[in-house]
Amino acid sequence: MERQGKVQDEWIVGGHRFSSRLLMGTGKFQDAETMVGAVLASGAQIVTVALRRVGRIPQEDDMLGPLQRLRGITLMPNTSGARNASEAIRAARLGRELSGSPFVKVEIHPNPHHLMPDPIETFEAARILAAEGFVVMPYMPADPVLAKRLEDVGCASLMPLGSAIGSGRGLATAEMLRLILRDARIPVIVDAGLRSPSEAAAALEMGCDAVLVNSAVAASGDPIAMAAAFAQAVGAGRNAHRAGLMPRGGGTALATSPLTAFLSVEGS
Amino acid sequence: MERQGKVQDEWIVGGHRFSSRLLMGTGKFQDAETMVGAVLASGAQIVTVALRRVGRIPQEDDMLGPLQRLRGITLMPNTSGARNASEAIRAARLGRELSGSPFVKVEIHPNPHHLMPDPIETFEAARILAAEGFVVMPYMPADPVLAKRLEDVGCASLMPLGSAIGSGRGLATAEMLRLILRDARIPVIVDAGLRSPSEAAAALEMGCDAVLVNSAVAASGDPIAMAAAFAQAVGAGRNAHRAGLMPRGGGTALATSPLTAFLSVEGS
Amino acid sequence: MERQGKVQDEWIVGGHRFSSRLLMGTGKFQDAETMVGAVLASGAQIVTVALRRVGRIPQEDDMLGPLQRLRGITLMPNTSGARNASEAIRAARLGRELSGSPFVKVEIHPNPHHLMPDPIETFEAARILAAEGFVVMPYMPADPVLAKRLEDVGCASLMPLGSAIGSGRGLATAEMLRLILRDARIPVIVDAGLRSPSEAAAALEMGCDAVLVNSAVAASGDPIAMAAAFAQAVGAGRNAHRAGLMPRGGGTALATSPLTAFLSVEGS
Amino acid sequence: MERQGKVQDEWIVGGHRFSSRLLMGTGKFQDAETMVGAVLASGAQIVTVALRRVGRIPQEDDMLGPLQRLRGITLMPNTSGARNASEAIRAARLGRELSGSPFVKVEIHPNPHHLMPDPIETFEAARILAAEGFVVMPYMPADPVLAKRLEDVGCASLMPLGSAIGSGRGLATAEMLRLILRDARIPVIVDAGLRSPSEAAAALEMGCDAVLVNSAVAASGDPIAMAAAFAQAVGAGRNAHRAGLMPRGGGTALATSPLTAFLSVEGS
Amino acid sequence: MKLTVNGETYEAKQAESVTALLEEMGIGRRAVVVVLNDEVIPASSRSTCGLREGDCVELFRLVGGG
Amino acid sequence: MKLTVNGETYEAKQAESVTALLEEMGIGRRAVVVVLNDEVIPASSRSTCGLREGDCVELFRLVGGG
Amino acid sequence: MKLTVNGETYEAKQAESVTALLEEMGIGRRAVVVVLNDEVIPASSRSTCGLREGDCVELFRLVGGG
Amino acid sequence: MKLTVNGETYEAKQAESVTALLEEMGIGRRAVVVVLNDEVIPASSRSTCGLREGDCVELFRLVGGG
Repeated sequence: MERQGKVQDEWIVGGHRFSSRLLMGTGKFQDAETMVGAVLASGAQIVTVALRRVGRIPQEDDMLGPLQRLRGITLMPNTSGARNASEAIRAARLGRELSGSPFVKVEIHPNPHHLMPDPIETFEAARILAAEGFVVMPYMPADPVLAKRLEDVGCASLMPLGSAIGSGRGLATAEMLRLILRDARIPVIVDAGLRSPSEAAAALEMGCDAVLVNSAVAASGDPIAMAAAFAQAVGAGRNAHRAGLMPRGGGTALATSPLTAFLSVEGS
Repeated sequence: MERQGKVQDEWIVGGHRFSSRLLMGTGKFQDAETMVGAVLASGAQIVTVALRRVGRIPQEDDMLGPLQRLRGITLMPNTSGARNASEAIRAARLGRELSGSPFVKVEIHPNPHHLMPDPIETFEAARILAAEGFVVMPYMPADPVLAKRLEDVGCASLMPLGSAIGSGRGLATAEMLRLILRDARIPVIVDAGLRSPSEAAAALEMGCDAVLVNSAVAASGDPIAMAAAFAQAVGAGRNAHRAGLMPRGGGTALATSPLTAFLSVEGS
Repeated sequence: MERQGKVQDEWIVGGHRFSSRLLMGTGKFQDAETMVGAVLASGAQIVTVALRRVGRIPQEDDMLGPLQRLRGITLMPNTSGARNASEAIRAARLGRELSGSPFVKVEIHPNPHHLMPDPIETFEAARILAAEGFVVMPYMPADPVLAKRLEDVGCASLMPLGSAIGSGRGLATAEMLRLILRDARIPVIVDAGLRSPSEAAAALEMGCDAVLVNSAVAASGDPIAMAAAFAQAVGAGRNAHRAGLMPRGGGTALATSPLTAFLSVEGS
Repeated sequence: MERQGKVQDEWIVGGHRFSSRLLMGTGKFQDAETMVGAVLASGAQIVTVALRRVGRIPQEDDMLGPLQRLRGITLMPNTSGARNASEAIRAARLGRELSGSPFVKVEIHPNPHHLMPDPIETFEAARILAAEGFVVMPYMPADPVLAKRLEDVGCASLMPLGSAIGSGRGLATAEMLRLILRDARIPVIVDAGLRSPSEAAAALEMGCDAVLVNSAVAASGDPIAMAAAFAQAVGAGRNAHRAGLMPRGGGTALATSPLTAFLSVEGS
Repeated sequence: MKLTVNGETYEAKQAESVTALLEEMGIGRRAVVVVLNDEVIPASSRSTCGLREGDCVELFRLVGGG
Repeated sequence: MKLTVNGETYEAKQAESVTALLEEMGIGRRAVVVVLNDEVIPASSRSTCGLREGDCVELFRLVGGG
Repeated sequence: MKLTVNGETYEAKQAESVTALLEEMGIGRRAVVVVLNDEVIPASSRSTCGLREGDCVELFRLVGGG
Repeated sequence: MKLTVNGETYEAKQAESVTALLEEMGIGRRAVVVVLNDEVIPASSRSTCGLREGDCVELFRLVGGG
């Protein structure tokens, strides 16, 4: 058991070093100010953004300008909207051009109903983008074999889903996440499905390296306060993982008080 | 939705005001130093202790001396070892004599195998002790009707179990806790069964006022670090509750990125 | 492991012998014909009924007449509507007068919102009714200590809830049911909360002696077919319990096919 | 809601019509007699077998001889032991030669530790074998997008796992199974992970067309009785699905007895 | 004759016995239990059990319940 | 002098007061509560509270508990 | 000059360079990536990169996403 | 005659046909599939299909599996 000390508890992805274990998405926020406030409150160092065609009459305000002026933030463009590997590859290249960041969240979900990732197209896109030098972060089903194959073709991390995007069903895939964690030699980040800080803490407790949240913050009652709560919870979960949870009871109760206390004699 | 601000987020039990929402037990620790370190790291303001007959040759070191010298700690003697109401009442009175504290954790579990509380004896003891002026904190099954009756006879809080003592099975009683929370007008504290900070956070998120842990800290790999992790998690859970979790998805995925981003024209 | 054979797999409650392990409630049915059809399809031998004041102008059809004409059905009046022990005792006596049956389902739930049973009043009523010679079947919270106490005062069975009445949340109380089962020397019947035949099967698999359902049948799309499905499921669960489920995997996969089959040589 | 009647409740896979919704594996049985007894007791019409090299001194008794003499059984060789698509294709062809059956269970799991299927190799093998005219039944992760792609390349059914092979953790993948079921136009069969008849019933209740079990029967205390219990449970689950489960309660209890019965006047 | 039946005032026309009251109320054939001034009247005593001005009668029957 | 201390027989040498008994037992400094013949003796009365042959003394203290 | 911009016909008034087109469209200051006939035009070449009748221009920018 | 059978060297005594080899190996009656130099030999051709020095034979059968 390593003891927390002066040494920073950092993690490394694609050769980049981070101390925050909370990644933030920037979608669905009411306005840029709230989004930036939430990102700041979260302490996130990696922040996802999406790519979109510019309209003739640009109508939304520039949400990302303020974000890009923040220090210490690594942008990670995603490939959302791509329905196959070639669209995702194109999006990744454009995203790099715009963000100047080598990070890409490969995200290919052909079915708008459930937004579940396509394992085959994701694998293909990840393979090609990794070879091109991207820091590839694939959003993926919680599939242990696919995880190993993505690692083998050079992905920088694995981003299995906890449950369907935006569903808020938490760590429904926990059993599979455990299998992924056992064999992974690259960071594992739970992406999608988390609704509450306690679920984020649970992901870290079981050994995940980080979590990525968006809806859970943006659609909460108070996004800035919720971002801070997630940051706290991620810290709690990580610290608990390092400290080592107590062994799981085998169904048997164990008294915390000396049970015979009231009647028996101490020292007899 | 109240906004967290300068105003302290305090809670009141039996007329006493507390800011920490983590209560700590002091059993099962390896030594007094670790126990005191964990209590300090937890930030707990209410700390449970047990009553025991003194042996002729006192052999354990004085675990509680250092604890009683800490400032801002309210001791809460428990009645563990009592198998019925009259034993519990006697233990409560002796505990008050020793601790000088009006707080008592009424704990009556006749079966050493599972340590589940006896609802009938607990009710009887709580009724009498409340009438005697104790600040009665009953450890109880997660039983909504019993909860209301304990409130009606003057208990200061309700301490339903999350799962069996020392079992580490978490919030197995969540459904019943929700029913208790809906009607309670006194604080609800989850006592027993928690294994991990994420479970403590979940209890706060669902609206519990506090949690009490002991085994989860004392039997962890690093009790002091784990106590701190629980404190963080309780804060995260409480803040999330105040901020308001996002609504639970009705099983439908909701994109966080503009889904048509890659192909469609903005503003069209 | 006992082997199913010619010997009937019967169970005994209050000295009465039954072969069906499915008890049926008769509330909420659309009409008497459907209710009787469902009871017949269920194979139930114990059927609950409720007590009600007769109005001046009786308007509902006589739902129970046809039921009472069926052979091999034991009526079990309940005490629903009673809010304390004395009301329940009165209802029990009237129910016996009407039904001629010594069976009584003691059911005391003061809160119309959640209908959870009152442990203290239930205990009191059960104690008195058992002493009067009733076959007392208490609807109760899944509380292991209360269970033992109800057994000690002479109840004929225990009827802990799976989850709140009518909630259809299944065996939410499974952990507590296991503690009850371990110590009980009288039959344990899961009452309330079951929604599907699979949940009924699971109750029998874990060692419960029987289940009681009502809403799950009456509020289903086809009550008669659903009653038959519950009967099948209860049989399946009971037979599985007797056959002995396979040990739970310790998280490790075990191949069912000879894994080296394709490449290795048999017998080498 | 269709009403069960004279009409057989059959299902069709690859143009073949079956009435039993329980598929059985034949691995891990103690002896051929028990295996055949279990297959008979299960009523299974589709039975999986594995391929193995013959040793110089054949030592096990001929387990499959008796099986092949049974009437009405369709053999389905699996490709277990194959670590990639080409090995699986070879195994499938040899299996067809030996069994004379067009059915093949495509099963590619490169990791002997967890035996989870490889989505990419499984897809490739399934595509080629379907084109060769096999009735392809792929064992697969519970991945909704992969499911749709396997359907698109001509698979006859989908066989998502409930949980890891031999783990007995039941329907851990329920959320993903629901997404698969919503879109599938070919039968969905839960394969792997089931431990108890109640879990099999739950799979049918949620709309799965069938389940495949092996360990749960072979490693039970009494395989023949357990096979019969699974058959009962599958029937119960299917009938419940057709009858239509009651709506899930919104957390609110609903009385089954007329709540005001005891005090109020009927008809007033 | 004024009675209280199931908590409400009831003007009985010719209810000199319990049996007569039940018939008058049209519930003769249905299985009911009769409580007269808090005492259960066995079915066998109904025809001989007379009613007096101001008596309090309660009638219960079984209905569907879970 | 023969006492019963915490359920066991105890031969006190010079325990004419509760305070003396505690000192003899070596638990003088530790926080204990004293129950003499089922009655709690306040700390302030310990030095003046005498003991008699056959008295039943119980001593409790606080320990770690959850 | 007729162009296709983001899939739609666009009549450019004086868009002899990419920079001029962006200004005309009012998106000069915002961070966009320009794809001309399927080829990305680096920001540094925008002012020198001319446009011709029928050219196909695509413009992308970053927005909030998860 | 030296063959490779299921990956191991095998000295066949009189295995001039596949059928003879199977008999020699004592697996005549059991349902096996024969792969000769990576090619499946249909059951009907086994008696006429000869074997040559160095041939690679693989024999498979069905066993219990899930």
